[in-house]
Amino acid sequence: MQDTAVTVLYFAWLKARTGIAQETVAPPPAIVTVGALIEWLKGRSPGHAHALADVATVRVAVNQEYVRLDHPVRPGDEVALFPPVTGG
Amino acid sequence: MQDTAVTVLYFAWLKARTGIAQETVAPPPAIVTVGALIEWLKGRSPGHAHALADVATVRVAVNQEYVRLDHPVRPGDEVALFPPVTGG
Amino acid sequence: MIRVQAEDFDVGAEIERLTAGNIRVGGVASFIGLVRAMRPEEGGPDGGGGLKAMTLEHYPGMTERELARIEAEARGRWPLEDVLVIHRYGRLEPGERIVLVVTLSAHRQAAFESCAFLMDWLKTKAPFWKAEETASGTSWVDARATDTRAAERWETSGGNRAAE
Amino acid sequence: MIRVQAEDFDVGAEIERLTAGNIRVGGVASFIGLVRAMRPEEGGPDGGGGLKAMTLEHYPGMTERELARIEAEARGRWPLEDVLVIHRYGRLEPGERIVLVVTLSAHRQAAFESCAFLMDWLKTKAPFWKAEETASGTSWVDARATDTRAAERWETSGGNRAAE
Repeated sequence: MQDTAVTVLYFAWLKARTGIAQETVAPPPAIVTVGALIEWLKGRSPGHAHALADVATVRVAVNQEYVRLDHPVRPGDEVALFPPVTGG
Repeated sequence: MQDTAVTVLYFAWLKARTGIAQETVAPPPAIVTVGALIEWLKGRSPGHAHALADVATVRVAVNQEYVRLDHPVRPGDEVALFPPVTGG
Repeated sequence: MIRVQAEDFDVGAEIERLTAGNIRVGGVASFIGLVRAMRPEEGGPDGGGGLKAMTLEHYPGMTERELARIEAEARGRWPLEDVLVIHRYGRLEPGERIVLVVTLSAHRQAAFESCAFLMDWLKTKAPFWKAEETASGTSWVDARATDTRAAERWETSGGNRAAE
Repeated sequence: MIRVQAEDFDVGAEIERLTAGNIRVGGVASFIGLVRAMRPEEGGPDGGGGLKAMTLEHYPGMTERELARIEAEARGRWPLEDVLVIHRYGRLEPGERIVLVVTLSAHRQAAFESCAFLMDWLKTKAPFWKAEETASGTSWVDARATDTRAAERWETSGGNRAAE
């Protein structure tokens, strides 16, 4: 299972709604894109389902680079899910 | 003569060419505009003629407000002649 | 140079350090972002509420990468002598400094434009999130469409008027 | 507030004084103009010459009036919490500060735009003249067409994007 592990980070209200800052998950082999991973994560808890309900409001970075939903996810990746940024 | 006196100030290269920072002049009564005053000032010395040769490069303020060549000149006015500004 | 830190910064000392000894610099543009109180129409003092504090969360690692990328972009677009971006995180009260951007160039337009560019991109690309703490609780700040539009103007124009 | 003076100024202290205690300020934009060395193509070190000093002459009385007018214009165009313009005169060497403009507003676009506007208008309306002192003598600096064009953009657009 370790060889399929993906680290998922949540920030801002995604962290608040999932109740999780970081988790290591092992999605099934069929999950090969960011979009599919998000759909799969929704099943982990009601908090996940709430946080990820509207994927249009979620931004994604893989290994600290912004990506789109069709971006591949590979074992060992760091996938970050967060709202549009509001710094500055 | 005092009642027709106009104070003329020169700045930057107009000061250098006339050799004068400030002078009080008494133009004849026919001199009623800034443009006419400048023409009249040219006759005061070769330095004045040199400084005022190209009126397009001269900016004028009367009583510390920018004006055009058709602006009236009245006794007691402070008339400043200078090049386009280069501060900042 | 970019810095992401919890601590405050000294604007005068930073600008002095950047300019000292560099006689190729003709203009220094800077921007300081501060936590400001809410106005009544935003739920401020007269409208109930009122901002007690702002908490800035960020994504350590990615924040530095994004800011470095934004700095590199600015240096590519304008002839800059130096660039400094400092962004704080953590809990900040009204009046406290959040961000500092300083750009130095031979010419003022390059300094001004690159400073505005850095702020616009930073606001839309750097992974920071603000939570507002008021008497009625804490809530995450929504991204503003005006910030997105401000950033977009640099995509279309190229924005390098300084090359004139 | 405007100041015309021979003495240097302390950027950090000025900004600190303007922001201290004003929690309505969300953004502070500032610009510092410095005497910079000439580049070789401008007759700098490698091209012979090289700037030894810049002497700024001004028109006492009118300078203050024009700067006050420019400040009032900026306050009319943007919602500003405060404005500071300091302009020096006299003999200044490379690396020395000439001018400081600081604008404070609730929003960053108003601060940025008004700061750029003040510099553009100041460069084309305030009665200051620069003379450059090099090894080959002293000569008056010509006005630049780019400065005139920079100032003209504020005539046509109104420039108040901050009202969006």
